[in-house]
Amino acid sequence: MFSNPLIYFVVIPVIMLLGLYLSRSMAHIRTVAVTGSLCLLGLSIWLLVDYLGLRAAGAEGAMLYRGDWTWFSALNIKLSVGVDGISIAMILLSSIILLTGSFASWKINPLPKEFFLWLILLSIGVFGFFISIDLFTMFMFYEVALIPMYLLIGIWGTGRKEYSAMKLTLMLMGGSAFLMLSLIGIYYNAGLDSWNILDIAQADSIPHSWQYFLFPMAFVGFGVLGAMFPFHTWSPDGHACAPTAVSMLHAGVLMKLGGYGCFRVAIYLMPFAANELAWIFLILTGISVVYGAFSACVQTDLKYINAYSSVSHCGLVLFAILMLNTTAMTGAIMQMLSHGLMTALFFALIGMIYGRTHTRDIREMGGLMKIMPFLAVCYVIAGMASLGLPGLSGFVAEMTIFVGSFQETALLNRVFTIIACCSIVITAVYILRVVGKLLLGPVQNEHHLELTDATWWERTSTVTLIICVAAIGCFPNFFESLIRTTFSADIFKVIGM
Amino acid sequence: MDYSQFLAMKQEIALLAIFLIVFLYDTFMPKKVLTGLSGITTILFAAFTLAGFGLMCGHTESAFAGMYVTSPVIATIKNILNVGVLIVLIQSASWNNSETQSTRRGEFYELLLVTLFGMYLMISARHFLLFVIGLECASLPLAAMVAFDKHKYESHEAAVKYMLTAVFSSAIFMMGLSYVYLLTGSLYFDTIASSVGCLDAQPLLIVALAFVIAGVGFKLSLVPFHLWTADVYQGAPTAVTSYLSVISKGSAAFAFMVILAHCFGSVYSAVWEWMLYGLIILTITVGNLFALRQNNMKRFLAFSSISQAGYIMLGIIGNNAMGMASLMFYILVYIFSNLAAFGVIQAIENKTGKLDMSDYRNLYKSNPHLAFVMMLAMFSLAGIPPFAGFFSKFFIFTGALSGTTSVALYVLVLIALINTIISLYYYLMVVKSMFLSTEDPIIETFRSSCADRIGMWICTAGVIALGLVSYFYNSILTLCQNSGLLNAIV
Amino acid sequence: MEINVLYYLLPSLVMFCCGIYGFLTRKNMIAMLISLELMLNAVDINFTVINRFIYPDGQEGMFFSLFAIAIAAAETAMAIAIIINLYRVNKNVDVRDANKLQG
Amino acid sequence: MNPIIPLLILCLPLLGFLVLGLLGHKMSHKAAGWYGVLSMGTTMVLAYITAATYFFSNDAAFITEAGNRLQHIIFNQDWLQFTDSLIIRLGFLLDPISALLIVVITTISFCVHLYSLGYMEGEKGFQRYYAFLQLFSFSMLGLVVATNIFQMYIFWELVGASSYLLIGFYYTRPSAVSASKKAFIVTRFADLGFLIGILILSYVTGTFDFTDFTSVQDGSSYAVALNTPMGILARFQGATFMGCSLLTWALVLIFMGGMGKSAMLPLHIWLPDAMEGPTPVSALIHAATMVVAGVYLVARLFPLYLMEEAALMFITVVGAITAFYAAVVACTQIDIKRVLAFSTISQIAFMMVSLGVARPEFHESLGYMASMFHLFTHAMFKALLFLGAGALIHAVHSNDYTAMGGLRKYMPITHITFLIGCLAIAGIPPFSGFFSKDEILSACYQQSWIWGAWMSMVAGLTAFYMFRLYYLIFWWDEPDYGHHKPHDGPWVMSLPLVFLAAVSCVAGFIPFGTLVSWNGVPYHIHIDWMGVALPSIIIAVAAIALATVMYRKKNSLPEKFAKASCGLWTAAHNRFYWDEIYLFITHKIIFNGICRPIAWFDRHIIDGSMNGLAWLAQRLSITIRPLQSGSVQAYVYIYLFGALLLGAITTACVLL
Repeated sequence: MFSNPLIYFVVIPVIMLLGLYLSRSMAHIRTVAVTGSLCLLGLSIWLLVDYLGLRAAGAEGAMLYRGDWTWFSALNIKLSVGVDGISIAMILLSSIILLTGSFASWKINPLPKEFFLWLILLSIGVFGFFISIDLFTMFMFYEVALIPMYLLIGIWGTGRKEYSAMKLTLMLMGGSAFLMLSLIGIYYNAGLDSWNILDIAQADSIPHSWQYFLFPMAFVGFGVLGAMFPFHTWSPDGHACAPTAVSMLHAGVLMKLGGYGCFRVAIYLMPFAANELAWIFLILTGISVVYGAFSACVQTDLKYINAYSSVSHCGLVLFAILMLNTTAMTGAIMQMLSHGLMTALFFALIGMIYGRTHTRDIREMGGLMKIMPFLAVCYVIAGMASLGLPGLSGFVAEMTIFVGSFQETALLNRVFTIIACCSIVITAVYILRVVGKLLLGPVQNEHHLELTDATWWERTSTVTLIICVAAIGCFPNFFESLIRTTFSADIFKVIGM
Repeated sequence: MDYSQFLAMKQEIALLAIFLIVFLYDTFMPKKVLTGLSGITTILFAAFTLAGFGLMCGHTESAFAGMYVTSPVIATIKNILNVGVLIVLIQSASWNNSETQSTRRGEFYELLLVTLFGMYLMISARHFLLFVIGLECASLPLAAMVAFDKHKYESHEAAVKYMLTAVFSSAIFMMGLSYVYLLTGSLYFDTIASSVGCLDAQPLLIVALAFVIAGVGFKLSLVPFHLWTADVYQGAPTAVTSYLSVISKGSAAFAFMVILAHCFGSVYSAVWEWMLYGLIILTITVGNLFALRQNNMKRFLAFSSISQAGYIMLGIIGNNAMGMASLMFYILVYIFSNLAAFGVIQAIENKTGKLDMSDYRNLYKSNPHLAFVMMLAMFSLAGIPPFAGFFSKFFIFTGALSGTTSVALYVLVLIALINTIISLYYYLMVVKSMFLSTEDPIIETFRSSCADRIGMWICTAGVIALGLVSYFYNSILTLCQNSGLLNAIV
Repeated sequence: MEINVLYYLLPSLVMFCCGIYGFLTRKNMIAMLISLELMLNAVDINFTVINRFIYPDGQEGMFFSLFAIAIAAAETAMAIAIIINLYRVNKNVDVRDANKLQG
Repeated sequence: MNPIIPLLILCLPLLGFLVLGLLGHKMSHKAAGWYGVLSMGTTMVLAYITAATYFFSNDAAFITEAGNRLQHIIFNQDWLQFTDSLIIRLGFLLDPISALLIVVITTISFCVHLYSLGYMEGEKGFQRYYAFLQLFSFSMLGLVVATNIFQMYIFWELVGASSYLLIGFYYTRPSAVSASKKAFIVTRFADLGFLIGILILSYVTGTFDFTDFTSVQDGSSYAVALNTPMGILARFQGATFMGCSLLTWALVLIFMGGMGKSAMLPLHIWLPDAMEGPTPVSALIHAATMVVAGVYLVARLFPLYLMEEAALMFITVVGAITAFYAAVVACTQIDIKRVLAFSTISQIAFMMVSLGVARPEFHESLGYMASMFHLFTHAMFKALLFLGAGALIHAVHSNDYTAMGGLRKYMPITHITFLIGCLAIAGIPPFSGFFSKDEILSACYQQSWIWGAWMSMVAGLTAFYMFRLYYLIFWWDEPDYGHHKPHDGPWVMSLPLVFLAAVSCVAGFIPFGTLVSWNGVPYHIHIDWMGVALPSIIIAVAAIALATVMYRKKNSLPEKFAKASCGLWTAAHNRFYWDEIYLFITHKIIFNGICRPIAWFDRHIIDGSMNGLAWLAQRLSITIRPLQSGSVQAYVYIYLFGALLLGAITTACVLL
């Protein structure tokens, strides 16, 4: 079991939990958190390199690094792991954000130990989810990732944190209620006595009548986490109240669980229904894209703006997935990566600004460029990434999605592609609005003049993220080919892609 | 008469032996050594529990012309209950050793053992006469236990309510039985099962079945037969409440399953599937809705246990081996989770007398370990992984849907799942008051007694390990799939 | 006139219903207990009659009645004890006063 | 050709941006400025080498035996693969217009870099300014050498962003911030059209590459992609949308992108505001280079446009209206940079019209060549005018001509060079503007006399408003300048002025037709003196004379004129209220009519319904509370009722 590298994505966080439990001082806690996340990052980079090496050497199979360990033998539930290009991209994203998140919560207060305990527990869920290919374990990890949010927001959050934490938890659990039913339905109706995604997809044996029933539930279930309209309202409140690292991890990684799940479970396993019912969700996600963007235009709280922008961007992910073609899906995955990094960057910066000014209301701030140039420049870069400036990650992802979506000839797809394209303008509006009000112009509040610029750990956090954002933006082909390794597998021929 | 048949009743006899020892000890030993009673009982019971595990690999035996049956599955459910009782015993030790209990210590143990004996009979009975005896044996002493807090008015009121409704319920139950007898001419489960198959769904049978379900549903506190639950749980001493909520409920659930699946298995889809369908929805929803606004922890857990009963019933409605195994597993997990919660409540109540959720505010600051155990219990009850509650919920749903293509059952499970959101809300309310509050804690820092801590450790270990370690569920399912009972069902 | 089984079962049902009625309407707990006895006795009659008239081969109904009588006695004893307990605190046996626990 | 030099042309500015952006704050102003100038200077030299090689080397890759110029891809690197055929590549396409443009861009950019050394001296953020200039130059160069339409789009966006950064350079000034925002958003909106156009085009043709769209086939003419011109048309046939063919839609939408960047009506509103940026930036971006990107885009896809009469017609109409509108507005502006801005809009509209009227059947698409010619000359003299305006502003610290007057005495170099610029734009021979404008006018006349007359009138207006500006600045009445008399800038500012003035004097004599033509076939310009040139000279001279009468000396004529115009003057002064219309649409309709309601809807309806569910549960919980009344008899009643109901309902269900 321990010869499989993937297992260590769960083992390392577990060791980190132990380490944290034994920690006695802030220094210990930081050491554990940073060392652990560095190990995870190193491991994921190694995995990336090794994976590409294996593929280059002609490794076949939809997933590599497969491992199966029977868990509940009676139900044939297994601890099955395996990764393809998409999972690797997501794992890489998660470890980067975990690392930067650890830096961003360098001075977390109160209860630092507990904070990191929950954060790491959350990351166990995230990593576990991405390496699993067994529906049950996947779902289990999915829920493991959800619940620490309640405490993380509730204890360390700001504002109406109790309300928001509760709303977020309940809505996400609501999604997972649908999801659980759908998973059980998939298991029984596939008739394979297997929870393994690959087996089920390969057999494609779920009766069509059942797919009509199970697909929407699975999609909605994951869609809630992916902030699909109209199930997105947890997102603004939740993000607004969450502490920095949690917002980063949640918007950066957790929301990606939704998109990934929609792709890996709903569409992968039930291609027939996906084809038949995609239009419903296309409409919903198309609305998400524009709706989130429009809503963001009038918000005054920085985190609300970003949360609505996440609704818009994550809507684009689901939107692209539903196009059911390779290009759009590649774009969706790139968008997940891109949005994950850039939104984490945003939230990190907002947290840092908030930590200094103690307000997130853009009407009360202004001219921060003069006061904290480093953070301000980073914010502008994040904004540029968000509005799709070439050279940063947002552009490649969005363009891949648009080009991919436009290859679908149905009128509905066309119309919604064009509507989704409109989001690039609206995004520009709200990003520039914030940049203009917050960073540029004269200094609004005299007291802000005494504030300081970023500290070294904050710089580490933001610079790492910016480098990643720029790397994707400048060398998209590398990531594109990584993701493409997935679609070249046989399994997609079954789906008809 | 062949007296060797009594040998089939090994667990019952051993239990009676313990009862006798406790009784004799309590009666004849000098006053000053009576404080050791709790220790002795617990140790004896622990030994008995351990020994009970040996029976799980036995084979099916019956006695008294088939009125009594024992099998590995039955031994298993009894062992599960034993474990629960053992924890209850450990947790009640400090309460029992307190000054107020000094004169009644023995009675508590004696009554408790007798009710457990009654539950054994309920589980093993394959004839309604034995079943009724077991039922009454399990409920009458409980009334006395509920009334145990002599100085508290609530205790008496709770006992009165319990008593009156229990007797009423058993009257209804027996009325139902008399109609079953009228229709089938026998009170043997086997005979009833075979005759009911030819009866079709007559109105009289349906009414009789409704009465039988009402009677057992009373013990399980299914809505609308549940109304006594909250009052009694609140009024009874906490040790009794925890006993009532897990052991009594667990045994009734299993017995209920035997009656429905075995006796009335042939009218499953015609009659009781739909009865249960409605009851489950009502039970889960109403229990949840009431739990939403409770402040008293015991009352809160009473309503939570009502809705949990609804989930347990999902194991029956599927009418298959997996449902049966899931039900047993659910009971096991439920015992651990609920007792963890009750352990904390009891520890706090013994030290401070505080019972309200609002008193628990910022408990994490003053008593982090208690708060942590409570949180685990709440998460487990709510079905959050990686705690055992998640697995039991998942398996109970899997069980309910196993082998079915009925969309109605999927809808039922969906309703149950949506209800988990409501339940998550109120479980999180407890967590919220313990962790999220920033005001100063009301409950001061204290050190709970050794026994309390052992109890909580056991529960915590169970809550974490029962799900993650697949051995438990696997072995239960294997047992169920091999059991004779199942053959009757399928 | 032939004595049909219904001639027994219907009165017993009436008795049962009377018991229920009494239970629901009496305010005195002792009276409620008496009503409960009425219900239990109706059950006993049912079992005996069914055994005697419909299934005369076995003895199950008779035995059940016997046990039920014993159980009823135990229940009454238990109930009386508890009611007396309550009486000590409340100084009456009015069921309407026993509703402090609610909600 | 060795790819190193073209690669360096792109990389040097990028490197400059990175170095100045990341390390700039550690450098002194001087070091940063000179680094920028040198970097750009080198780039310029390399660009000259490249262009010279292309035009004059007679390499078979660039020119056929018959003297037809070819498109040549120097390098083309895969950047992002969408599908098997749709691949974004980053490359370097060398053909007449790209070679022309890299020369223009690097020249102007170098001038601006040099000029800024003086103009921006001592400004806070000097290094940042140079970093942005470098970024802009990189993006603009990348745009013009694009080998495929998506590369163009990429750099198109980058150009927009760097323009945003430069307009908002004085970021503490609210007006600059809002101007930069406006510029970005308006062009973004236009880019949306561009993007959709690209999507349509690429979907149908399955390619992004320009060479696939427009390649030289038989040496005599450009042919459209995919074997035959008809091939692509056939694919579009049948697929219509709202009455127009897909090709029309694609081309019009792509042109929409051009309208945004080139500030065509109605997307012109950002350009006048963009003058909030430092004046050299206006010279570089908003006069000479970026704003002609739209023209370049149309020129680049010209063979495609040729297939759609409707699209060309659309371009012509838009261009003609814009040209007139901008010229009228320019006559009434007070801010000298705004006058120049509107003049830029008008001149670019000239180029657009010229492209719109170009047809192979008229003189081998004379309009195309004329447009490119005008692009070139206009870049030079408009940059000159802007830099001159910059020198004036630098001297008097105001943008308004009301603060100027009589400056000819104080700033002789600026005066002379500015005058040359004005003569050039007014179309007086032998200055460069005359030649290029003449070609445009004759192209218009060839299409239809209506266009010709219309554009001649606009040319007249041009001469009028430029000389109005000239007189108001350098003659008119002299205000009180106080102790610090205005004076010419330092040599770094004057040198570019002189250089550009020199170019403006001689550029008209370049045999442009032999270098640039729509299909690469060389072609000789001849000026139709009697038909076109002479009338237009007469019109220009008359307009100048009118301006002289009105503005040479301080008098009340202009005021009377304005009063007599029955509101026309005020309307023109207020730019015909376009900004107000936009403000109304964006604020009242989009912001208050869409965004706010959506946000409200989200908080109250969507979120409200989620909260409503919670409320409902709580409400239900309270509603059913009486069930738990505490009375045993009530409990039992419910129990009994429940049991009977359970039986009854089941019986009913089973039996019915």
